[in-house]
Amino acid sequence: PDAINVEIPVPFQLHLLQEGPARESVTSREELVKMYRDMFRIRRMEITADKLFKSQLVRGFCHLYDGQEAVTIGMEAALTYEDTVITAYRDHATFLGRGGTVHECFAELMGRSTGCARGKGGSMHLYKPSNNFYGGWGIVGTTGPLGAGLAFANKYEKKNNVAMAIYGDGAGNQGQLFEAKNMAGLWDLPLIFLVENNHYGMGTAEWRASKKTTFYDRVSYIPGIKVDGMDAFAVKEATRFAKEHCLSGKGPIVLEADTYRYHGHSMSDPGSTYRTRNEIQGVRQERDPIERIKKLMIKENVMREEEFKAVDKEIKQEVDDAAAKAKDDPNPGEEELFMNIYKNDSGLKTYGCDRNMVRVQLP
Amino acid sequence: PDAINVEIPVPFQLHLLQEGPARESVTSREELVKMYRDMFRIRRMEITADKLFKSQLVRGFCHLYDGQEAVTIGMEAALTYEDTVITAYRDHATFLGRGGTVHECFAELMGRSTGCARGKGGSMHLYKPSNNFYGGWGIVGTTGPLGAGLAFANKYEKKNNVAMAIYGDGAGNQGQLFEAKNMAGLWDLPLIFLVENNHYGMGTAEWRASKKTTFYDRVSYIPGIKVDGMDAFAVKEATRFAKEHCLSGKGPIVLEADTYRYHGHSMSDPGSTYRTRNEIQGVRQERDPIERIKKLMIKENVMREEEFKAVDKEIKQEVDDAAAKAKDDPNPGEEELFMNIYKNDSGLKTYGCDRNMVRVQLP
Amino acid sequence: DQMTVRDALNSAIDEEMAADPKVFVMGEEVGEYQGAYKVTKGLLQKYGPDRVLDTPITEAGFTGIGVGAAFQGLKPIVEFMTFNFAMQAIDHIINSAAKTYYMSGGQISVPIVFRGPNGAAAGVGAQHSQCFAAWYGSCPGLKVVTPYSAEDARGLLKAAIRDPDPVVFLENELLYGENFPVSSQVRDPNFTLPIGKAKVEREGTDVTITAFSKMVGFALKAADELAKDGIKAEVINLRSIRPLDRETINASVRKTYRLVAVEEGWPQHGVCAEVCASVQEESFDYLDAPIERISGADIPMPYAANLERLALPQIEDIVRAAKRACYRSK
Amino acid sequence: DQMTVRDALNSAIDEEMAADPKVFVMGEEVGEYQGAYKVTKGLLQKYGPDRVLDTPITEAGFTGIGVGAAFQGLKPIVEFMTFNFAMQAIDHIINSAAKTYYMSGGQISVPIVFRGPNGAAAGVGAQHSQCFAAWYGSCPGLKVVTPYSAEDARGLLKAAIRDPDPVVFLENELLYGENFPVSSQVRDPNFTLPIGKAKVEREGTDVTITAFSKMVGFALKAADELAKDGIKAEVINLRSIRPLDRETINASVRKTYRLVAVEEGWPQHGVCAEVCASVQEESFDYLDAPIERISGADIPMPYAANLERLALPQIEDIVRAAKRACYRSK
Ligand SMILES: Cc1ncc(C[n+]2csc(CCOP(=O)(O)OP(=O)(O)O)c2C)c(N)n1
Ligand SMILES: Cc1ncc(C[n+]2csc(CCOP(=O)(O)OP(=O)(O)O)c2C)c(N)n1
Ligand SMILES: [Mg+2]
Ligand SMILES: [Mg+2]
Repeated sequence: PDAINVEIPVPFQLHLLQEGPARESVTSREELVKMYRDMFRIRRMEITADKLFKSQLVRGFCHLYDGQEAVTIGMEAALTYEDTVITAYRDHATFLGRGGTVHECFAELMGRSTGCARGKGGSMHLYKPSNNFYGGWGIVGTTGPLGAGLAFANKYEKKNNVAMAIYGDGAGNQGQLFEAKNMAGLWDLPLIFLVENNHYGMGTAEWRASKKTTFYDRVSYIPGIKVDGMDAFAVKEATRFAKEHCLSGKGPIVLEADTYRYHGHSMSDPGSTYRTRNEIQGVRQERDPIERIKKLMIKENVMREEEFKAVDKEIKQEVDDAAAKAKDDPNPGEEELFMNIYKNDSGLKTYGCDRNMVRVQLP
Repeated sequence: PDAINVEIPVPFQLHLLQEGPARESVTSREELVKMYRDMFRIRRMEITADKLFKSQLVRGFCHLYDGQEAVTIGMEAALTYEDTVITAYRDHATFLGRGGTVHECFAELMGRSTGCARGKGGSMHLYKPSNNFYGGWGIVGTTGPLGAGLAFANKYEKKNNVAMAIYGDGAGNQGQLFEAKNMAGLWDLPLIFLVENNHYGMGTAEWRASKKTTFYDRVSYIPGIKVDGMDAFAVKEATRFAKEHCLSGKGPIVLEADTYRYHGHSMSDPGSTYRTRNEIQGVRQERDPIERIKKLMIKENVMREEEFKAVDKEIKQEVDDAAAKAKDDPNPGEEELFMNIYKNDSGLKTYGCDRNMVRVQLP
Repeated sequence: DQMTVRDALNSAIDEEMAADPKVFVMGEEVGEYQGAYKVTKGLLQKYGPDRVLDTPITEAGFTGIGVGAAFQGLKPIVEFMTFNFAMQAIDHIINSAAKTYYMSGGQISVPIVFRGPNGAAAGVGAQHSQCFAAWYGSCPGLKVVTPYSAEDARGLLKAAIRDPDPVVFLENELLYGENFPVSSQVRDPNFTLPIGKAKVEREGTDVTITAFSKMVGFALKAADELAKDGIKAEVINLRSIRPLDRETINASVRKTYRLVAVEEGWPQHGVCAEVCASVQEESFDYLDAPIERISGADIPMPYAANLERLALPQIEDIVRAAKRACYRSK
Repeated sequence: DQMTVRDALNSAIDEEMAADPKVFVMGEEVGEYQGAYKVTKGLLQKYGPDRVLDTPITEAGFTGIGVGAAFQGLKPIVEFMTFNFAMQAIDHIINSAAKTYYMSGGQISVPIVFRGPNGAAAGVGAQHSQCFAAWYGSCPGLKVVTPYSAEDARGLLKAAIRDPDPVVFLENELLYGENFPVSSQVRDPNFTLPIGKAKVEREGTDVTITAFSKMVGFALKAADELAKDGIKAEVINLRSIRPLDRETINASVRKTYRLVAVEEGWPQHGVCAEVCASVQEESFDYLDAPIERISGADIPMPYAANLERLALPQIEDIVRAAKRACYRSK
């Protein structure tokens, strides 16, 4: 009845595969509305995080995801929360995709006790293990082996689920990824390596860091698919295909999502010294993932321009409210300092900076 | 006049190359005699090292090279001492190939002051920097980046020489090798990755450790050649080809030498639990690198059976003498304990186990 | 009744695997080869390849896999052929395992054991002889234990496997084949030792000697020597480097007034330095002599047997230091 | 006349590159991006891409390449974006760089500098805040220096680059932008500081405070505070962690009879523990009070600002400890 067919215009590029994902995706009004809302929410969240940082409410690093929305939203459209996900430090949107809230994210960014890691993690370390989201990792390349470990656990426990190990193009040269790929291959782990290729690792364009600038076909013993990462449905179909591949016992697979980050690498990077403003503008105008879905929805009569206005306004308000609430939330109590060092800490002692003042029997 | 043509029976396998090394090698009586002598010397040295270990004159680890002789001898036939070489712990023969003596090797194995590292290195840490041999490394995989560094230095100094980074099949999955390959590729380093594929990393057959069991074609952006590592001339021609490739500015290349170790991994490994005696015997009978060259020399009337007997006897004596001499050599003096920690150690202090007894102003 | 350290470790793993299907073993040569040092002998045959995994020689990769599996509640035992090779994986041990429970505000615990031989064996040279007790012991979030006897090995390893936090378990190759008397209590499948508690191996009143791993044996022999001269040494087997049992150490020093701290590793920022600092902090007024440190020499490990001997603490070093401490009074 | 630590480091590298064609720089973002923290600003433009190499994010690989290049006599300066990431490469720093001169019996030296920010910055969380002074400082074959001021930064970095041995050079991100007075002598291209010598930053008679890197500034401020109460603190800037200048520290304690050791890193097996052990060994009879350790709290670094502050030593901690030491007498 209200099934909508969405064409995927950019062909998938396949590596060691006879057949690829479907070039047409079947969706519904509900899914389109949800996707739009979810992507727009991410966009607003990241823009607001930028502001919060600039008003010094957020400290340290803050890696924003705007531009890349279609990757996490497309991926989640093909997964369930029983599948496991791990990503690097550019993790705000991934957290949202896994069921986290904007408020929990902002609260974490501001170091509040209501943050998703009780203020102890920070921007790079968001988690939601209840929905199988295992962070949020600051060290480049580590999510490859860690993700393989998550896949290992799924297989060991005979769960019918995949793990997603997400990393960037800059991370893509890290040796431990090759180690993880080899073992994932040997052990047929149900693992999807997802490379978010936004074409820059900090200020380094992919071709300056990689002798080979594609990532889906890096090794000749694991199949891969390159997908338009600005097209949520392309990512959805690729993820669905990849998940089926893994769960049919064929072992790991690599997805490379061709995407783009609008912001600089982190807050100290203006993001415009190593690439032209033209380049950024070009992507915004021609490939923006939110505009794309909006156009589709208008064409398919899912929502009209005024309705979008209303939705946008509503979500802006939601995000602003979340920021305001997080701002007013309390910092973690001082007793938190010595909590969560160990799970089994009965009887252990630890020390504060002045060990003659602060000696704590762990709680 | 006395040029001898040697056919290379096993075809080279090529990766990302239009043309491969020559299938015929031109040699001379002198070269053949030298090769035979050098290989036979290695064989005797290793067998003698085994005995020395069993009579407890050698301690710790002792990784023997017998069976693999053609790799180092073939390689050296195409290199000069201006080219740089680095290898792992199975380094006795590589040291000899680089101009080291049996006596210096044995003395090092026995921890004598006359050893090539003055008794401080041990079996895994032989060096001859005067002939550009930089060791002898105990940590698997590290020779990839270190060798790339040697190649980097050659290029930086505009020397017309290559570096050889040697490692094993077991090492071949180490992530740092992929990191080194990427950078060597990006920077066009004159570097030959030489994989001595003896098909086992300790007790693990290659197919149990590697999703992909070939090494010359591991990455799609660096060319490679697989060569019969039991055929010294095949290795020689492949190395010559690879060196020309590098020095013509085409960047790094991978050589995989298909070879075999007769001994166990190290002295504690009988070497017969994870492979059959039949397998070992088969290689000995059909592919032994010394027998191969001997047959060739007999066919080409270079030496007769009696002459081989005489040469063998002479070399056995040479090796026995070296062992006897090393056995009688002195241990390093106690003052050596605190020497060579730093090159510039003027004025620094250091400590022995009892820091109140032994406090040394470094020499 | 005797047991080797190897059998103690092997039986500990075996029993915990039998008791908890979430426990599995991974590492180089742990399966078909039965362990480079045969610690995992028989386990592949008993528990199959899904629970005893031979890995490629890729420490960073398989350590990360172990840690990731632990996030989801599996209980990996990751064997390093020696801890020297764990340097390739140390980022995962510290940044992925040790810090996660804290960083996640207590949401993700990491029940994993990293084990293998640590420190100097015999004649294996500079790259294969490093002691990592002090490095790992410095890192909050990790627990670091190091057994001496078969009792230690069994009790601590079983405790480590059951523990919900990451435990670094430092063995000593030269102890694997040593036999120790064990009681029936130690043989009981329910036997564990508390992580964080030292053991007074021998009581004494004149000088305290702290040691761990192989050096406990040396300290006990030194105590025998000292007894001949009428000096009664109390020997403390630290067992746990982190948490360090400062109570037991300080209580002993408050009785003996003198302390010799022993380790095989390098001195600077070593375990002895910490013992020393902790005791002078807490028992300053009790000390009758400077605390003595006996440690590995401050050099890379030489290969030659005569130099190697000089580079490692010997019984006579401990005896000499103890006497120096005893013959001095304030 | 003033100079920032950033400019001090930049000019040191610049001058040494100008003086010696064997010196080159490699690391992530050191070239086109001008350095993640702009320490290498302008060098690519001046020396070109053969001598200023942007690397991929592959620490193990490029560190190994640097070490290999040093074997042949080149003098690489390897920048780590922060030392946290050097954990991926630590095997090459220890096993390939530090031990080689010894293992090779003095045949192969490794003239390389590993540098970058170390320890806690502000609000960067548990994985980006570790201090590695004690780890590297434990390892014979390495030299480990850590500057506080612009003078230190210039003099020690120039010395490190000229040194024939591997030097770990630990900077602090929060100091990069700080201005320090510098003399014309410090600006001289020939200016170097000796590796292994501490600097008495402020003389005093009542209590010694040792510190390094950012904590030197805190110690100096604490000394100001203490002066208000009539306590004259002597502040020692360690400058070099290995070799550690035990002479200067002990000489000071033999004058003041009291010691507070300060560091930002974790306490167990830390630099303070070593200072403490060394002083009680050598100056036992001079100590009028237990040596006080002020260090980072024994926890992974929390993100929240209020917790982070509690996790790092503050000036008042140093003041309090110094007073405790002074008001106590034997
Ligand atoms: C091992 C390691 N080295 C360096 C860094 C510093 N660093 C953080 S992010 C980054 C760039 C990564 O780029 P990419 O993988 O493409 O991810 P993106 O930021 O584009 O999402 C670098 C160099 C780090 N965190 N970890
Ligand atoms: C990083 C590291 N891990 C493990 C070891 C232990 N080890 C030494 S040699 C070896 C096998 C290597 O096999 P391969 O690379 O095929 O070389 P081969 O011994 O066959 O010459 C192993 C696992 C080591 N030395 N370094
Ligand atoms: Mg990127
Ligand atoms: Mg092999």
